[in-house]
Amino acid sequence: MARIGVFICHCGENISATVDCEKVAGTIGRLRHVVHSVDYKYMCSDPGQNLIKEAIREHKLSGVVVAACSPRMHEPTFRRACAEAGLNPYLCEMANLREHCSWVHEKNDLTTEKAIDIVRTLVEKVKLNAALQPIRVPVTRTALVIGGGIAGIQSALDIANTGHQVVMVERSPSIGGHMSQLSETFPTLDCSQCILTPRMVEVAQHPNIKLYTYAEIESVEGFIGNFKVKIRKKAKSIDEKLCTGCGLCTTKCPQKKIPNEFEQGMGMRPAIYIPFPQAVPNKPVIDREHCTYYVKGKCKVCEIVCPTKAIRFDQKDEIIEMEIGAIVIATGFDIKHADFFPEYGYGKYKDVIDGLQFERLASASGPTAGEIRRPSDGKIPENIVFIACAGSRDPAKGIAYCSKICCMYTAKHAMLYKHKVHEGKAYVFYMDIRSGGKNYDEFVRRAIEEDHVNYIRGRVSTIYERDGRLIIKGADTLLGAKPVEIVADMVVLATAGVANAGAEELAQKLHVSYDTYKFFAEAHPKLKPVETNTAGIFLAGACQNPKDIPDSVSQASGAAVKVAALFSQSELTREPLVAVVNRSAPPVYSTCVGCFLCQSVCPYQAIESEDFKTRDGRIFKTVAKINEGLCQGCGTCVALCRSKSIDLQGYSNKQVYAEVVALLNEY
Amino acid sequence: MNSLVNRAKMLLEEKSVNVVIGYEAGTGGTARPAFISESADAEKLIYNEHCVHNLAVYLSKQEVRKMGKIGIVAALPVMRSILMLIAEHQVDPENIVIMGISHDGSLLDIENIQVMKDYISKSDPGNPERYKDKLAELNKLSMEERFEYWQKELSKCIKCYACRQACPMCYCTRCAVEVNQPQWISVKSDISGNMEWHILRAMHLAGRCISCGECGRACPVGIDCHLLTMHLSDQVYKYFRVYAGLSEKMSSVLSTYEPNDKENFII
Amino acid sequence: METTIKSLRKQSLEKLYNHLASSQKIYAPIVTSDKQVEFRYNPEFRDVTFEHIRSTLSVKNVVFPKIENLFYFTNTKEESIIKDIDLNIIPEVVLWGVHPCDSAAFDILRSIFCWDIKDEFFSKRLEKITVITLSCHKSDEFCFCTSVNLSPDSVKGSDIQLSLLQNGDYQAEILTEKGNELVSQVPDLFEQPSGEKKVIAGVKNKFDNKKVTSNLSGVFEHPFWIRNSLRCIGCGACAFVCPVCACFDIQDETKGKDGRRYRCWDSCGFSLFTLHTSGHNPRQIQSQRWRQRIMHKFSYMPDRNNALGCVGCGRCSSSCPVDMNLAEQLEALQNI
Amino acid sequence: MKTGIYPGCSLTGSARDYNESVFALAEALGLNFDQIPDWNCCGATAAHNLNKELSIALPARILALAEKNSMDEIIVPCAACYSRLTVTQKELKKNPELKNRVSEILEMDYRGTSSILNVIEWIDKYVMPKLENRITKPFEHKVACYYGCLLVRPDKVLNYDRAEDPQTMDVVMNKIGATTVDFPFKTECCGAGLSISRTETVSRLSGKIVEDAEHRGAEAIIVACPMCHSNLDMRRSNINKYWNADYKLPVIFVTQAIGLAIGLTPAKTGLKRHFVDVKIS
Amino acid sequence: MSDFEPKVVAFVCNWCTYAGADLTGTSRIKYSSNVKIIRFPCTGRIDFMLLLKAFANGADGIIVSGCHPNDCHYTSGNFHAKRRWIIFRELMDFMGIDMKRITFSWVSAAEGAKWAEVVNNTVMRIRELGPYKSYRDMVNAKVEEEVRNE
Repeated sequence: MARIGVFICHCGENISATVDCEKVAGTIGRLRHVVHSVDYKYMCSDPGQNLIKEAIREHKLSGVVVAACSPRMHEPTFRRACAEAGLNPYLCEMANLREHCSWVHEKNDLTTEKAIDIVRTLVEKVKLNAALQPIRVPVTRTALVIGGGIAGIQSALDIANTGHQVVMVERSPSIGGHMSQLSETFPTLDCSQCILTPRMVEVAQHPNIKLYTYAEIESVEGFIGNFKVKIRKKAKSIDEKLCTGCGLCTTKCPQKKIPNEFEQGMGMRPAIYIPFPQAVPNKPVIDREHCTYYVKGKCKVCEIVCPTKAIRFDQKDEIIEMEIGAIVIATGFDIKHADFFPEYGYGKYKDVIDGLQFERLASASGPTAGEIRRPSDGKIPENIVFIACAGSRDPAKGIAYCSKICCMYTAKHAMLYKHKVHEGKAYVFYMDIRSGGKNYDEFVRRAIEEDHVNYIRGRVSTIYERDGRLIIKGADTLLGAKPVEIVADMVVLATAGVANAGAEELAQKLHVSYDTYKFFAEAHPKLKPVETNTAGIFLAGACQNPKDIPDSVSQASGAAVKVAALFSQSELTREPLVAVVNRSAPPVYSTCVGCFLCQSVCPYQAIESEDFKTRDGRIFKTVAKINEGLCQGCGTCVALCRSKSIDLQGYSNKQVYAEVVALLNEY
Repeated sequence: MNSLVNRAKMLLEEKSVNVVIGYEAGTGGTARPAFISESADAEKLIYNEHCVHNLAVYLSKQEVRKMGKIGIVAALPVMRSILMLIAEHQVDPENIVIMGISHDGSLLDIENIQVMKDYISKSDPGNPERYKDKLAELNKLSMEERFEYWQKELSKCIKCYACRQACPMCYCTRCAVEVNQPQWISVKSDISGNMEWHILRAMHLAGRCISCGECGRACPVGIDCHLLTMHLSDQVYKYFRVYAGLSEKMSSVLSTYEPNDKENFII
Repeated sequence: METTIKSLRKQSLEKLYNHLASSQKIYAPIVTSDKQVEFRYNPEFRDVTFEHIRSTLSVKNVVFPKIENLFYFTNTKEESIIKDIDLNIIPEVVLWGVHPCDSAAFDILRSIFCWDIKDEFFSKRLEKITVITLSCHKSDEFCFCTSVNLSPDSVKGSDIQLSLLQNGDYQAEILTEKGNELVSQVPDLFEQPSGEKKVIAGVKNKFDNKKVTSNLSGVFEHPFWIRNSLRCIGCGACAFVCPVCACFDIQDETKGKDGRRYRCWDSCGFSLFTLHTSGHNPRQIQSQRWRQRIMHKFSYMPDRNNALGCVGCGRCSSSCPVDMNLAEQLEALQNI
Repeated sequence: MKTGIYPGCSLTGSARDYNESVFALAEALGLNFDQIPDWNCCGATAAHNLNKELSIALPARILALAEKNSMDEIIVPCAACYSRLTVTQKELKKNPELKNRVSEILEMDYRGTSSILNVIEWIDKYVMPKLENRITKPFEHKVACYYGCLLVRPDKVLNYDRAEDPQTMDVVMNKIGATTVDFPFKTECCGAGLSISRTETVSRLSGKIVEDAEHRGAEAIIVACPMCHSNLDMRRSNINKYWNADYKLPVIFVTQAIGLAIGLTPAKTGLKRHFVDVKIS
Repeated sequence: MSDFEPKVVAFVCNWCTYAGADLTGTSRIKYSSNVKIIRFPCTGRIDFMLLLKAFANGADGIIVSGCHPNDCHYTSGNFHAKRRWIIFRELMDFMGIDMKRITFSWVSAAEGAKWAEVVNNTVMRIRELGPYKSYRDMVNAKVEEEVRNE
């Protein structure tokens, strides 16, 4: 038999000014199962809370309704109070008499009647409340960081520095990502590698970080705090323990004509190679696609020259399994390549290049040792044209968004060019200049005013070559869309930043959602920009959308804090307000009939399946099962379930039904 | 229909199925579902205009499941039901052999699900012509008149649940009306209880009903309850451009969404 | 009392009907727009049918309504106050044009509702009815009254039985005091018998129910049940249209502090019917429920109520969505 | 498989040379097709500025006629006609109401079943396969392929070749032995219909095209559109006057070039009708 | 119908509309007291049967309100709800149940004023429509033979 205690709060005058609290307490006191009903000035005050605690003990209350302010305000307060008095906190409900009644209505009988209705409704609900226990999920305090770019590096270091273990997986032979390719960085023009390489080394040497380069994610199972991850360590064909990274093999390799990825194809590399001088780890890998031995079956020069006999032609891919508590995705972005713009002749004219290629040209460690020389004939361009929004903000080309970083790096490129080629002319075709950010607009102004970069507001219709020079046809919209034609020696396209190849596949492995452009989707555009929909998986850097370095780094640290918070306890406790699929004695086991439509409504992949087997092991029934580690308690599955086999703790069918009836009937 | 009989014989003899679900002659020249497990009895099988029952309803019965491999005589509605049952994990395609019947009553050669889908794709997935007039007629009425109509119709309902039992998609082992905590639908068959039952049924079939019309035919007191689900089939197509039972992979309309689903009533 | 035979001219029939209809509730069959034969209270005489073979539903609802309120209650803080139903407000009803099979069902229902303690709701309703039967001059392939000790013109449970005569007039057999009392209200409508012959439908005898009953005792585990029930989809149509089926469910219904307890029709065909709270179900599959249905009517009842639980009206078979033909199966059971 | 041909006005008038080359080629290679009987104007570029229904109905009638004569496909050598017919077919496909309306207007039923081939598509499908060891005089010249606009635009509708830097005609020319120059003016505007109203503009625009082609050492400009041809060939004198230059390079229909390659005489392929003398052969 | 006080039940999600209604309170915006709120975690949780139950128990009007599209705390609950209501309304209309009596709205946690507006407009509309008698009559309709104490 339920024994309900009801506590009506005056909230000073806030409620009692319009609601007759004594009357409410009196009327409610006459309800069945209500053994105690009082009103008081400040329920949330210590004496108020004590009132509740004493009543719980004295009247052996099985449920409590506090009629006061919004539960969004004080539900935790009163539930704690109940707990302290030995009543399960989930047996306490709040009736919202302030925000939803006294503050929004005039003082009259109707208002008091409404107050009574509200309280009665909660009384009927609380009778059906269950004593719930918080959900405890063990947490493996090891983080997985996918991607070794600046974002990944930042997250990894931050997490590692909180004393937790980190596993970093990088697809290419070295960490560093796009940032390691950059020459100088806006708006300060400090050398990218100079600021990055120390961080890379730190990662390699950090006691809490285990680094896997030339490795990819094979599969991810499980849920927050309890992921089971398989990593494929691709065969580097060398024994890393023996290899000293002397690099002799790379100089002796006869196959030297492979376009260098790091140089964006503007240089060549051997088949056994170290991507770039400051690579971490600084040890070579054999590119089996191009290695003469793997292609033709003989060569092995590297093996012969290797002083430490570290070459391993027979090495196999290795699958490493590990337990992971949280995952940070930092797989970064890519830029739109290839003959995306026939009208710009990219790929057709050597001297039409993209932004990253220009970075390499401008980089002291690049193919031209930092001199701006055009690819076709090595000539220093007298005229150079930069085209911003090459693909971005262009729905016709399928990329409707702004790539965000191009305005800034184009300004930087123009500046770098002017610094290196003083008498040269630099033109920039742009739609708008988007230079929001600390010292960003000043930077652009500098390019225009001090370095006299010629900014032309308009788009380029076509580029073609004539007599070894490039003709750029465009419009100048600030001069009444007058057609302009520029003869240049080189064109740099600020091509759109796009999602990394394989992002979609990875997203599916991780069960996180992604947007139409294949960028990873955040859990909430404003308030959860770092979280994904899947608990325990976080985002860092440009894998979410194109970002510059500062943005990537700060988000990376944000992700790291989320992970650290999760790792701050060995167990994670969650509100038990989750869905449950009913279970009953054999032969029924559950009234769930296993249609699994709930699986497709669940935003959190929280619905798994459970088999029931006969003695001989034959599966005769498969029903849904909620993973309470993943369920967030939205209850959409509950409303969908035809056989009413799923219910939501805290908002059970019985409870909400009782509320509807109680709200509309006399008791 | 010899080809059907022979096919059944063959399947049973070579033990590729343990039972064939088809039709046999019923009382007074009608037809009725039949379960044939002996090749000798295959002769009983018939197919004619009386063979209207949606045999897919039997596939999810536990005693039928126990029989193992099943051959089933399947006209269009049965085929579509089977696709839905596969989509909703109620039937293992490995366990059934489909003896397809074309619209002209001849035996189809359905060696796999794909073939069946291709056949289905050739037909109009909308509500059968014979129901359209009645639907249109009701849609013409005023709201009050419709309310009147359904109250009158549903007052006849005796809650025998023939509509539910005859429906292949009503395979739940426990129906929501059998839940008594809370008692969503009152047990007695008064108008409001009946109304609630038929609303529940229609909603649960929204986007899943393949418009075979069995529920209405099964009703002993002649309530056109199939109009409810069929109306929703029309609506589902109108809003979401989907028809049920065209693929074994589809997830039902109410368990999926498009961010740009169009509505005109939410303020 | 011993039966008196009178004859009624066609015109007088209408007079009789209108006389009754004007003075009290009369429950008579009509044909609805969608070709269903339904019993209605006080319909116009011109709408009343004399040609129907069987109404969709039986008339058992007059004595055993599909919803019967048992009592009302109010929950106060301290106690629940129960308010009984005043049975005296149950009105007198004349049943008109009921066929002999349906009228025969009343006795059988009595044997169920009053076999130990008298069910006051049922018996009150029963004493309030006067039954004017109409013997059958038509039948169809579903009829089998003759196989269950009845006939198209049997007079069981009837107060006055009307039968069509070859000249189109009707013969009236006044069978009970109730009947007599009714006749005495309009004596001059009833004339001396004309000697015309009655038109009575033929109903083929399909099985020997004694044989069936004795066979049933031995076939509980027989594969017959599975084989012959696979087709059954487990709806409750047969039970709800049956004039004899008397299974009911009892429910409480509360709104706020007030509520009522009622009983309503139920069917042994439903899997829920025997489902235990534990999840165990003694009649788990349809074959067991089908067996129960036949056993109950043709084995348990003869033995417990010394009456068959069936009047051969054929409704269960005609209304079955999958043509579970009862007579056909009983025939099979007779030769099992 | 029955193939029809829709010549349209140009091929029976200003572009007879083109027409002759097409038929000559067909005859030489034993390809046959029937002219659509009772064909009418395609509405060309003018109609759709005036009246949408008209601009759809005109081509629709042509297509309906083709269907009526059970032609599974029709060759449309004129790029303008090709564009109109294709646009119409697409339009009616996605707009059933209009389709019914059009059928009413035409008093013929239109189904949209016959497929439309532009001249290059026709060449790819029928001519190329037959060229095996028919090429007696490989067309070994440096040429600039000029596509103009109507053959490739609007690309969403035609989705034939890529609108920027198309390739199909180059491929054909390479096959018959020509070397194609990298020609940025492939799809630049030639001035089109302004040819009548504003000859100046045409001279200017077409002039640039001719100039660049010549500059790149092309010996001829290859076209597949009567309009382009008339602007670059017929208007050559105006061009030269406008730029006070003396551009001599001829403008040749792709079909003519192929004709020559398989040894047809210049006369037979209509080359004699050109305004700019075609010295190469 | 001057003294008719409509009974309106509001089914709202916890994160947007419930919070929005809180804001209405903290901003002291007055609205009609005929509406009483039942709190759900998400509009996706709201079972269509509950709406019928509300009518059956004497509600004259109903409000269903949650987060704007894309703002759902659970990312997609409101999208699923939207589909459910699209279908539900069509069914109700087909059966002659008056959808003018149900207001569907998106009210965010920031739209305190909008909440007051939604409530007042709904109450005003229901006042015009009057009590939902026809539905109540259906609920109270009894079977011919049924005997009741009334």
